[in-house]
Amino acid sequence: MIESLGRLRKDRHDEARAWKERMGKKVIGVFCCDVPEELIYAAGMLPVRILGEHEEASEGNLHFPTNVCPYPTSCLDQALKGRYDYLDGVIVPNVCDMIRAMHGAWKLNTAIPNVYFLEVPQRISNHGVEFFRENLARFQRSLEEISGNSISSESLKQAIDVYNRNRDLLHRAYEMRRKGLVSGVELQEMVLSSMLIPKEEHNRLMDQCLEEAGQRHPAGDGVRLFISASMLDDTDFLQLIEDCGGWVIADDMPMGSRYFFYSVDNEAEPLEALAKRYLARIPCPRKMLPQARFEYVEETLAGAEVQGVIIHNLKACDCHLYEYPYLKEMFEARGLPVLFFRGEETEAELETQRDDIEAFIEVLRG
Amino acid sequence: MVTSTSAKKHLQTTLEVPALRKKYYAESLQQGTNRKVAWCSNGIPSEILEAMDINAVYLENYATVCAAKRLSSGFCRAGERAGFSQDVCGYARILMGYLLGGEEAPEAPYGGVAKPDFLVVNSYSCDSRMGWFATMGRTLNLPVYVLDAPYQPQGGCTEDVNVIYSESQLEDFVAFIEEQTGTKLDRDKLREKLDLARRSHDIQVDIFEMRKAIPSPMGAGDAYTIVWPGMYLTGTKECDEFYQRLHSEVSERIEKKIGIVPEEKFRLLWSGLPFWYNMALLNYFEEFGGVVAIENAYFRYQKSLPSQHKDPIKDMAISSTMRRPYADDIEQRAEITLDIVRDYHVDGVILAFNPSCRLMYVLQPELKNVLDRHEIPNLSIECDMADERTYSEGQIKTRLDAFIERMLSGRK
Amino acid sequence: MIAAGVDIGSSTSKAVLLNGDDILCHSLINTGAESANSACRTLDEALERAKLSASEIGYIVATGYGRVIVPFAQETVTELSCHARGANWLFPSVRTILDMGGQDCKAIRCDAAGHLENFTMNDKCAAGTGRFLELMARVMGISLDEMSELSLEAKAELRINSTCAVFAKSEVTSLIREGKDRRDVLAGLHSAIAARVYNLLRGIGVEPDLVISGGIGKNIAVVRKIEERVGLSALLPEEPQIVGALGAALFARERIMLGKE
Amino acid sequence: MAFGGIDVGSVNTSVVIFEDARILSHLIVSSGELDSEPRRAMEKALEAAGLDWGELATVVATGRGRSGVDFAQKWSSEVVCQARGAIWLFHTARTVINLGAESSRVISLNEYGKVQSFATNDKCAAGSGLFFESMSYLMEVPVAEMGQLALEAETAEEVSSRCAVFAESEVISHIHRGVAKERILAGLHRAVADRILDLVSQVTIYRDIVLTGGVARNPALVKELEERLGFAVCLPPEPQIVGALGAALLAGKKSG
Repeated sequence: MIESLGRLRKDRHDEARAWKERMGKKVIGVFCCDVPEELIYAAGMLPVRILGEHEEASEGNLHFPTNVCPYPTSCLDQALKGRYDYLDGVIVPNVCDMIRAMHGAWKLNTAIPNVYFLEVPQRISNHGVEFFRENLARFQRSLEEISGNSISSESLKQAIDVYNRNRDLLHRAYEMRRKGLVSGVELQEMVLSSMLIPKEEHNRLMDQCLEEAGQRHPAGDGVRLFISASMLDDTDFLQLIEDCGGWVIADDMPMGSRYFFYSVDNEAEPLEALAKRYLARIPCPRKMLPQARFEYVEETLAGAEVQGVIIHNLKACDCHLYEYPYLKEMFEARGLPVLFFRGEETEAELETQRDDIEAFIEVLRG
Repeated sequence: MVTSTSAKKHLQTTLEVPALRKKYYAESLQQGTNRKVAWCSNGIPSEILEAMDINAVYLENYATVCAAKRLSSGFCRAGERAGFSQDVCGYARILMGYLLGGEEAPEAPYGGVAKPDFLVVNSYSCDSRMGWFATMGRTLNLPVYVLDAPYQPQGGCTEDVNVIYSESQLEDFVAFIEEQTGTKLDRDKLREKLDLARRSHDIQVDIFEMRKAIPSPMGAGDAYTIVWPGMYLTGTKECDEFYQRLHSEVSERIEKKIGIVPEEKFRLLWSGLPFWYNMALLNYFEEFGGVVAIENAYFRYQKSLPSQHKDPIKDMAISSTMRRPYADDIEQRAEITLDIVRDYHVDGVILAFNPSCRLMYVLQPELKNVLDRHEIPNLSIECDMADERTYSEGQIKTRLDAFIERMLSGRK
Repeated sequence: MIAAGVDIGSSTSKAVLLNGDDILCHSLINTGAESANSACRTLDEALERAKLSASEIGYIVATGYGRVIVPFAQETVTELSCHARGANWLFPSVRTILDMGGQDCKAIRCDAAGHLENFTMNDKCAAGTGRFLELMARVMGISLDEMSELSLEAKAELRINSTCAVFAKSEVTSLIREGKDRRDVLAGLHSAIAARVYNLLRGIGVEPDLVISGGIGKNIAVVRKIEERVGLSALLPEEPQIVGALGAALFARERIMLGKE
Repeated sequence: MAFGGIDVGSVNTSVVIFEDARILSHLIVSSGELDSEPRRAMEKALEAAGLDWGELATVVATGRGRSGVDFAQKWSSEVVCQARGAIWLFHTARTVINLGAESSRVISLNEYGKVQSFATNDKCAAGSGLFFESMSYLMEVPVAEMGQLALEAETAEEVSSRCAVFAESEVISHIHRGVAKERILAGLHRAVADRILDLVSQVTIYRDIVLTGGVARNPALVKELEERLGFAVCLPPEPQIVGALGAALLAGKKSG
């Protein structure tokens, strides 16, 4: 069952089109982990994460210059090539320069309707939570218009339950990864597939996957690694690391623990709970909270007996590039060697990284 | 390899700015102790700092001073040696090089800047600023205040939710400054500073309005310098008087039909930031009858709104929500650029692709597509606005010469 | 009155002598490391061929990378305008010119009268330039002409991934060492150049007719690959390397006709 | 008992035959030639050492093409082999700067000689052997003489471009302006030294520093690097075989 998750990611466009036809409902594209998908789900629509491809962004390059983060350019390129023609809307959160630029770029260059900008405060304060809650209320009204369904407090609480359950399942897989029952690639496939199919369907799949993984005897002779990465929209990089004898047992990736680490408090008023969780949840570097960011990294590091760290940041990603010297210092202060890659999402890139990963793992084996 | 540096100034008043700037930095350096020192980014309400008598040092401006004095390669290299990638903003690398020093860093202009007590940065310009200021905060172990506001990519709106949030962030900002200085904000003084700042802004809008005249009375060569007082001496008498003098000089030049060049053959718009270490490029076209009549960075085109509320903080919150200072969505930018081309009778656009300034850089290709669709001649040149090492004279001059030939051939 | 155009390119220097409407002769030499006098050498050679003396030249226009240091030129015009004018003179129906020179690659749009309309240049990276092919020919131990013929016989096309010229060279050597057929490697190289050049052309939009000038214009294999990509067949000047110098000579002729001595 | 180390690079292949703490023979052959085929290269090295295959106990292969060496008992990364070779040559080595044909790498060692971190530059050609080769073709100066010629210049002509190919077009424009070759070369070596320092500054470096790789034979580059580092570097007599030497040492440890 676990192997089939990769297929869900690779055939995501056909899967979404098929779901749309089968259910006669709408599909909404989402950028980044900052959009409360529960609201889209409660409106009876399918939220799908927009991903790029490891291919030349021949169309995207006509709209964005070269020295920018390659992920959003690749996403626009996919849209311009008609791969996202089934979308009934796109939600662009106020996250970073390049994602913000997606709002103008998709409106100007694609025929996809409802390109919606979600205001997200850049500073965490109680006023910020109130402002974000108000914006979620506005967001809810727009989703009701797009879907034609109303979102009751009940249906929202139910959606939060389904999402929290998915987070628990992913958390258990995260613990199993430490014990060597689930590989780093498999966990990332679980997270990626979770972002692409209806949640309760993914919960059923996860039940089977965890059950299957539970019967395995722990592998884990590989070199134990922590992966800190910005955007990785497929599992090629982690696959390369595990092919070279690495064993990814902890991470802080948006396509990893950052997506499910904290759940939503379903006792409180739903919008308030969503605002608190999605604003203050795992701080990604751009939230300007260095302390909380490093505490989170330390939390994921604790009890993982990691031997080395691989940091993979996409080129021209200011949020990660400013943090890198300090993150590196933090790891090296704990005696953890660090290997750094500046990712460009080109096809030929993986081959050039193999040599360094093999050397790093040989060094860590001692 | 750069041959020339500062731009030729066509107006007498512009020549006053370097002295103002030198005095500003000298004063800021001497009285470090009795006034709290704040290292600030652009785009923050400097009226509040002015009203609370904060000694504000604007780092981006200091970076352009370092670049103009041809020190950028030394500072950038020192910044990069300290681990800051060449992808990130040229200003940040210069300041990190200045801050972390090392033998790579050259001698700082004006004897450096006053040591800070705290840092202030806004969140709605670019990620680089936030990352850079967070890094400096960690290095100096000092508090960094992030001034947040709704992003509003489609420009101004009147949503009271946005006004309430903007107001709350301004009040938090005031509370933070009060805590740092131990003094209370005098709201009447802030009102006075606000009115003064608005007046000098409105005069600038009049001056920019006058720049539509043919022949162009004031080009980008002067413009990038004359905006300095309005940005860094906000709410002061000196700043207000400066713009009065500038206004009269420009209107006199229009009456007497004094242009930058005797016979104007083509008018250009410079889109994006200039290359601070080679501002003379802005005069390069004059020899061929061309003028850079207008620029879209620091473009003053909307008069300040009348006062929206008795309380100055509420007033600032309402007006900044109604008129977003940073409309960066490509649709707004394209509209503004097309308006400029129409209103300023522009014949061609120079698109300065500056790879390390994400905010300006991201928009340029789309601007080029819009200009091409409207058949407005344009030229793209790629070079960092602050890091001199990316400048290649031969390649830039070949492109500029060819573009001039194209502009002149269109004339025949 | 003879009009002269001198094009000091980064790799080769060319001169064209024009009398009225007919091209008297042209010359082409390697710019080499001592470029200051290569302008004189290339003009002298043209004069010798045309059996003329320097005094008979009415006006000289210099163009190209080294145009600024041509001592005897009355005027300089950029290679962009010169290529537009020269290509238009050879083929009046031309609207798009792709000039693949020694060190750079230029995509140019012009109007019916040969005026420069729009242009974009890649002088930042050697991939897709004459020197890239020279480097590859040297690595594979064959001449530039052989490169073109061999590539046309290729059965398959091997992917060349590196964009940087220096690394494409080592990628080619390792492919050959693995025993891959040289013709397939060449086909891969030529298709990589065509892809790169196609991106450049898209920057200014391609309008028929298309002219390909510059040294690589002689490499039929590259020309065919570009035509495939662009979807247009290209007009090829007999002497693709002198289009710039010809344009400069045409500007010189224009100045003579305007009475400028 | 003799041990073999073979470093199969994309541009050159080098072999070291090692026996009771001595280098019996070494061989460097560029991969264009026939002898660069691993088995033939090993045979030629054995011949030079007066040995035959039987007397060779174990062989370790390294370098980008190491997986193609079927007669090796172990394959090891360049990082580990460069470090081990450098330590054997200079016991106080704490940093290795490998300036290879195609890529450059800095390796930081702890006080026990174990690798603690490394950084690689295989994306930009500035400072690589290939870069000097294409510069030599451009300036019509043999690679071996470029360093010497650069040292003769009193003043350098600044080459400010950071990317190898930009640097080449800038050198061409200097040539066009008639700048003397040695001044251009001096400027070029400074630019390359800066690029190498960009790489070196990605790890914390401790003394002593060992320079390895063919490019380390360039005296002008060594001088520029020493000026920037602020202290002298250790130069092996044969910098190009340090990787193969490390592999041979590993072969000895493996069967020892």
